[in-house]
Amino acid sequence: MNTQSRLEKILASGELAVTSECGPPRGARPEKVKEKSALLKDHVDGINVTDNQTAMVRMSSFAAAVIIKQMGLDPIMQMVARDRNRLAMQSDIIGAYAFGINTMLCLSGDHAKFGDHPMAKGVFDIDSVQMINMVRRMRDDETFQGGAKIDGAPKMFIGAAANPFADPFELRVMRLAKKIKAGVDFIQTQCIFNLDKFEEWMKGVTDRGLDKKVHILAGITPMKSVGMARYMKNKVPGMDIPDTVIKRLEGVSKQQQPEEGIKMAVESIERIKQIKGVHGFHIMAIEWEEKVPQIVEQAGLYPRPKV
Amino acid sequence: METFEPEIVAFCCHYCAYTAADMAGSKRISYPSNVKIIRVPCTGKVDAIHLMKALEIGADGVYVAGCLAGDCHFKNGNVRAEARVNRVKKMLTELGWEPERVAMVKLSAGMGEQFAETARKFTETIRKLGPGPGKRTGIDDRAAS
Amino acid sequence: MITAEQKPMQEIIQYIAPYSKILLVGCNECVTVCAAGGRKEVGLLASALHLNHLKQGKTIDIKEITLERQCDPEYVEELAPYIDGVDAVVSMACGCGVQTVAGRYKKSPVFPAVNTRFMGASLGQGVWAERCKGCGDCVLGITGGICPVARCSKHLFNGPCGGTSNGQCEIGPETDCAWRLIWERLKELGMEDRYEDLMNAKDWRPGGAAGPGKIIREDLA
Amino acid sequence: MQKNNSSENTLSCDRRVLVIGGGVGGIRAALDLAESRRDVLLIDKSYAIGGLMTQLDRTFPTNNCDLCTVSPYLSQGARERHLDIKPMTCLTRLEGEAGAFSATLVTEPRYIDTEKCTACGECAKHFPEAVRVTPGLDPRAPTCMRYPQATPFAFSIDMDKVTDITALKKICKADAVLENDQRTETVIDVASVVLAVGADLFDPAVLDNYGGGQFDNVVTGLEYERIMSASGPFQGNLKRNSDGRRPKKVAWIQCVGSRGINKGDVPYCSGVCCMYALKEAMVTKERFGKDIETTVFFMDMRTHGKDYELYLNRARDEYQIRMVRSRPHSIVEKSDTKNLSITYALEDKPVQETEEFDMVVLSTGFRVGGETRDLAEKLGIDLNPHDFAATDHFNPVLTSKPGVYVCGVYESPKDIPETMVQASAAAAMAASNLPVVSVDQETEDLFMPERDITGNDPKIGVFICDCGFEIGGILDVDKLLTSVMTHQDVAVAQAVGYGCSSESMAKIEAMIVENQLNRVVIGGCSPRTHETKFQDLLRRVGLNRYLVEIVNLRDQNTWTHMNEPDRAQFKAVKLLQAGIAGVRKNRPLKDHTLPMSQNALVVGGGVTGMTSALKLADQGIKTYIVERAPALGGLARSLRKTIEGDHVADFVQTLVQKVTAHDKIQVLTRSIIVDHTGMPGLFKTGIQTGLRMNYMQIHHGVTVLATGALPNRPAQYGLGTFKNVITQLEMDSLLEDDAARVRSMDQVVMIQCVGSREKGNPNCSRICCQTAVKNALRIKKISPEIQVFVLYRDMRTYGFQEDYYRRARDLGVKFIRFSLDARPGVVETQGTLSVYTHDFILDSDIEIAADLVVLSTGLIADDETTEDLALLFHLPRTVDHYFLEDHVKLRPVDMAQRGFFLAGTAHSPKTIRESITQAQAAAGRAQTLLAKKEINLGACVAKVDTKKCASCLVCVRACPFDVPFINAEGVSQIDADKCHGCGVCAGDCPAKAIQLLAYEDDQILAKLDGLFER
Repeated sequence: MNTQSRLEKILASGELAVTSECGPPRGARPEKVKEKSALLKDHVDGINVTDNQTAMVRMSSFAAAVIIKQMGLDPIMQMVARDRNRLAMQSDIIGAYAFGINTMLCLSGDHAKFGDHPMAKGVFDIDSVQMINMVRRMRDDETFQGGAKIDGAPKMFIGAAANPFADPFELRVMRLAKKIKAGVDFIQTQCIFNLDKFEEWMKGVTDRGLDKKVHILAGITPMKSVGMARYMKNKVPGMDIPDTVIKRLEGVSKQQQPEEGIKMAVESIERIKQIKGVHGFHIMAIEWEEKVPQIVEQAGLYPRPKV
Repeated sequence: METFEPEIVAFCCHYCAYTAADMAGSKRISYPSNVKIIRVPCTGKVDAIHLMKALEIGADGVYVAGCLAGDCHFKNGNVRAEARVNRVKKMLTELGWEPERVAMVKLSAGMGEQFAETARKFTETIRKLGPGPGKRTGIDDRAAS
Repeated sequence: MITAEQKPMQEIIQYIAPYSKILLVGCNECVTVCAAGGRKEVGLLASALHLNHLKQGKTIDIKEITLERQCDPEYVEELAPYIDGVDAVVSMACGCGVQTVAGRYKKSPVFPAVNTRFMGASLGQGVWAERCKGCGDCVLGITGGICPVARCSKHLFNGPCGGTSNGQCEIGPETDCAWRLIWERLKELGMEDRYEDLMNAKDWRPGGAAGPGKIIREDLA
Repeated sequence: MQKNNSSENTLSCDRRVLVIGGGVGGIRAALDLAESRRDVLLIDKSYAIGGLMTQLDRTFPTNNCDLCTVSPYLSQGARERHLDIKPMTCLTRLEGEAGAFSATLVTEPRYIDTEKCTACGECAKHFPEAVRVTPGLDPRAPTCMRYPQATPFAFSIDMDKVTDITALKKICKADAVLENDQRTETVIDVASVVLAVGADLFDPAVLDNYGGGQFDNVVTGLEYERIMSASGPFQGNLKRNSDGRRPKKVAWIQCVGSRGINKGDVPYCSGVCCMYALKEAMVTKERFGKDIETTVFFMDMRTHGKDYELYLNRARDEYQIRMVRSRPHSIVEKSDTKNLSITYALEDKPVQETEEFDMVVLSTGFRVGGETRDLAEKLGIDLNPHDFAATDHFNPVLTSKPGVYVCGVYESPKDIPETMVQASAAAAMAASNLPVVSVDQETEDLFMPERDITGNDPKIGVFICDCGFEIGGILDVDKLLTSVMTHQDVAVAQAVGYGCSSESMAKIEAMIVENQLNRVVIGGCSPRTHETKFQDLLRRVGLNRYLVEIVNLRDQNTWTHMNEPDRAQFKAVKLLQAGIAGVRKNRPLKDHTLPMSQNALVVGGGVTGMTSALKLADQGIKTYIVERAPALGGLARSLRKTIEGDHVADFVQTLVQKVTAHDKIQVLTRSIIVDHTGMPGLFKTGIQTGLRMNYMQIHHGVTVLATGALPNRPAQYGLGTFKNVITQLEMDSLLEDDAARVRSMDQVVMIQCVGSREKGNPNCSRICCQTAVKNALRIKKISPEIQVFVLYRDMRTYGFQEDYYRRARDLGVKFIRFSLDARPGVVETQGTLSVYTHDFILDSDIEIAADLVVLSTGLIADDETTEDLALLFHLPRTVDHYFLEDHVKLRPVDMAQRGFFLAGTAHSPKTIRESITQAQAAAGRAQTLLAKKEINLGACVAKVDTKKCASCLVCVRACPFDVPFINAEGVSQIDADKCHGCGVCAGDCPAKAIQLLAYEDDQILAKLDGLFER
């Protein structure tokens, strides 16, 4: 055991872990963070706090994570390479750890072009792999990236994202390997709709024995409507949504679509549970956090084990 | 006030448009005498600067007349010319001048009637726009550059 | 090659509004090749400025000259005979050229007429694409000859992000994913295994992080 | 057919072709021969060459001024080094045989030394009676030469009328009068003879009912031409002979002396009168006032030439020319007004009408004159019943005597384009008896060495043509000259009349020399047609040919702004200013040349293509025939008999055998053209050939387009629905294959103009009337009992086809006219066909039961093929998809795109005989180009200023022909011999390092400056 992370403990116990996420508000409204995370209470082992997701300015993930931590819950602080150089990253990591935040996720970040500040200069001083490596060395070697010793090193449980669906597909397992090499502890995948392709990727992962070196949490997103499915298929980069998903949603009335979406999410979890190497689920109910407990319960992942 | 008689320059390619203009003549089809032709071997020779200079020194409108699409004697000179005309249109827009003062038309050698029709239409367009850059101010002591 | 694009006409017009005698200076190097500030563009801009002034009912005297290279003082010296006769200089060179001119002729205001864009390569007639960021520490040797700094929208050093779709970058289908290209190239070269080598965080000092770059060749200087 | 005495030919280098007759046909034939490097002697009995055409005011269908269109050819005549011209000369004897004739020529005394005569006109001024006058009604032309552009440029004296020879000699400053000039006889060796003697015009004086030549205001078509002509008796004003008033109401009477059986009439159709009457009527309205009423009395309106139907429609619809279908009975002159009343009957009205006109024009046609008959006898050639030269049925330029060829009207009545075609064909045939003069025997001695003008300030001469009334009638030339003189560097400004006439050219040359001019501006017609001519003028006086600028004052000014003379004047000033400003910047340039490919490509393997190919191959030219079909033969394969009764199949068979056996011909069937590059003289054409569609590339210098046309088959009158409704083409076969079936019929109805002369295909298909007559006669031959009805709109049996038409009528074939607004109908009831139509003579609707309805469906252009080829070769087409030749009048086989020649039905519908003629003509014209051996690429090429070049590659990428490259010095290089001269590179070069010579930026900008100079 490297860290105090609740997620690490669950995973170490061999139980399937469950995480979800909470997008911070676009304003100084701590109550919003509280409302959202309260919905997830008891049903998840960690709450991802996104970092200016889709390149829209939001409350910093550091601040929102602190609020969640102060509620007694377990935030997973996300950090993107887009907005900070290595100095800012490291100071925030120390700061967060000082508030008891012990789990984080290292990401490249969506390109600023899509956000509300397309004119912004992306920092990209280091990339997500280099970030993983930096955080690991801060923890294990107790040194800053520049080489100096840290007095009071942050012991972060380090996560990263993986998108099994982006291409080139053959690179996707290798990229995972690279992140493992850099020192990642757990992986949350992109939302999985194309289960066949995910299985193929997982086979690549297990064939190389990578599932032994990292915990993989499968990304699950319930579709609210067929419109959302279409939007994700056509507009969100790196998404793989088979036509069968859209057809199935089209097959039911508009009122029934949310329920059908949840049903589909639960079915996915059931199927993914059978896949070797999957150690948990990351449920991203986008602006629909209230449904997470229902999915967790219906998927037989409730109650959460105590660690 | 006198009616405004625009002065128009037409750069015509030897093989198509210039021949079409001759054809209009031999058929005695009249078109406004405002249009004066400068012959070029191919409209691909017509540079953006020729159009700009024409406007600068007194033309109220300038057009480039080449072969029909796909019929250019030199393969694609007319396509190049059209691109340059479009660039000049853009520049004129940026400068606050009417982009309609320049135009590209495409004619085959036999299209005498169409040549005349084009000349008439373009002259009318320019007549409506009024005097061009070189005419507005009546500056004549401008130093040559 | 340094690429540039002409500035919006109104910006140039604003710059020169107070002046009536302009020296318009082109450059026969990069900006000629990228059709932004060569002899031809100098002529066009001069004509455009005349058209603008005619609209205002004013006159403007423009002297056109195109230097072999505006970023070399010896060539810039060729402007000396004309400089006293003008109120302002408009340079159609890249930023390097503008500054060389401005540095030499301190009494004349010097205005840029082009926006310097990037170091690029020609993809064919009229198309240029960014190829180098001048990072000062070239990695092309290990990335199959495709630069992740200049060509990946996020300057990623360790492979493609999750936004790639159909082999294109998430910023748009007109941009190739640099890492897809690198990967394909490495495969062609039989160097796939190199991909899993971790590339460490880059030292940005040679590329400008250490302040304005300067090269001094002692054998030549 | 012709003997080829090659062994003897090599011995006689001075053996040449004798062309008899200096009209346009003779000139064309002589020029073709000379251009293809054969020595030729052109003789004409008159004192100047030019023939009939030079007397015409304008020619249809372009309504151009004739003098302007023909004059380039005439002065070309004086220039060609292989061509000698002997006016006032006749042939008196011809002995020997083809390839080795001996011709005896007699030249009448001119009493003027043509070398010395400057045509100053002093002699004519003082002794008008002794100088030969213009024929026709002309009492005294403005100059006493036959027309202003006379060749040779000299007077001639009628010695019988000279009273005081000493005075005459004294008046001649040039000492050109040869008092003791003698009639001379010469004997020359001749390989072949081309007869281009034309024909006389019918003299209507014999027609008492039309005034017997006594009425002042009744004139012939030619006299009317002279009246309108700028060089005519009224200086181009339309006036009545009786009182000099402008007529308000003019009538034309067609077929005067033609198509008749009356006293003095000839039975054939003269073929040109309908068109010239329409032209005269249109020009009358155009030039002398829209208010002039014009009426044409006609029997059948015969506008069967290419696009002539459109001309007819324009005459009727746009010019409101009234057409009356009637042959007037008589003309009576009013004694007081000298007006004329015409009495005529309309076909559907029983009573005669009488109408008064100010002036009547008799459209008289062609006659063979007595002199021509004598000449034929001397030559020993057979004549046809009408005294025209009898010719081969499949090859109209062959007379009965080997080595003697005929072209133009003397073969049969025809218009100028057809004459031009036949002239080129006759020349091509005549050339086959001769060896080609090799290039190295020639020297470039035509032009003076060039004067070096470097460092000289521009000294410009401006010469303005009045072009008769074409320019001078609209513009005030004197005012123009005054304004021109104010311009800097202009040293001379002069009016030069017809600038392109030899007289004016000589004058310009003299002024250039005298004033040491180094730049010239010509204000005249289009540089497209006349630039070369004036460039040559400069070369003759030692100036580089690029130092001239042609200002288009006619085609693009006076012709289009004729109704706004003030504006035309203003525009002329501007255009001249531009010309002067431009020429000031012109520099001497060097032309570039390349050796030419001596191969020919013939596209299309029908009769036309095969004929052309044979003609070319016989001259040693490697010829490729590319044919889309699996076999040669084309449309003629489905044709059985000609109107003359010849079997087409036998003819085609022989032709195919000859072509296939010829070692210089490569036949490529099942082949299509897929790509094409290069330039005239050096083409590269890619084809896919054979069943496997293998690709091959042909290198050739010339291309003959002989792609033919398609038989039309519109779904009209039950064609395709009713079994017994067939086309004439099917009838042709039926007549050959199933005479028994034909014999069993009682009534056959033919319908003309099916799918022609109406919307969708407005032109006449030309061949159908003669086809219908042919087939009607064949039916009658099978059984005279069969009733044949021909429903027609106008019977267009032009020329000698009229004989067959008359024979058909004599045999009882019924010709019933219909009009488009009452067109016939065909119905089938219980298997029986009936045809309904309106009979104008009976003025009632009639019904004819028919065993067979035969539709004259004619031809339509092969749109798909001509479109494909037009795209590949960049060739223009007519609106109805035939290829469009360079000049419909004077260059009917040349395409505007040099190196392309057009023949057969790809040009327009025509008979097999006419196609063959055009095929030979195309081959002949192609040879004139190949004979040049090298291509002059001109000087209009891109030039790189290497000091400015930024090596940016823009030119390399922009060039449509991949010519520029970056050379070892690291700068762009554009090889002049590869550059096509489009200037795209110059337009794109961001460093302004490339200039297109002759169109440099400073030249274009100077022209702009000139335009806006105030």
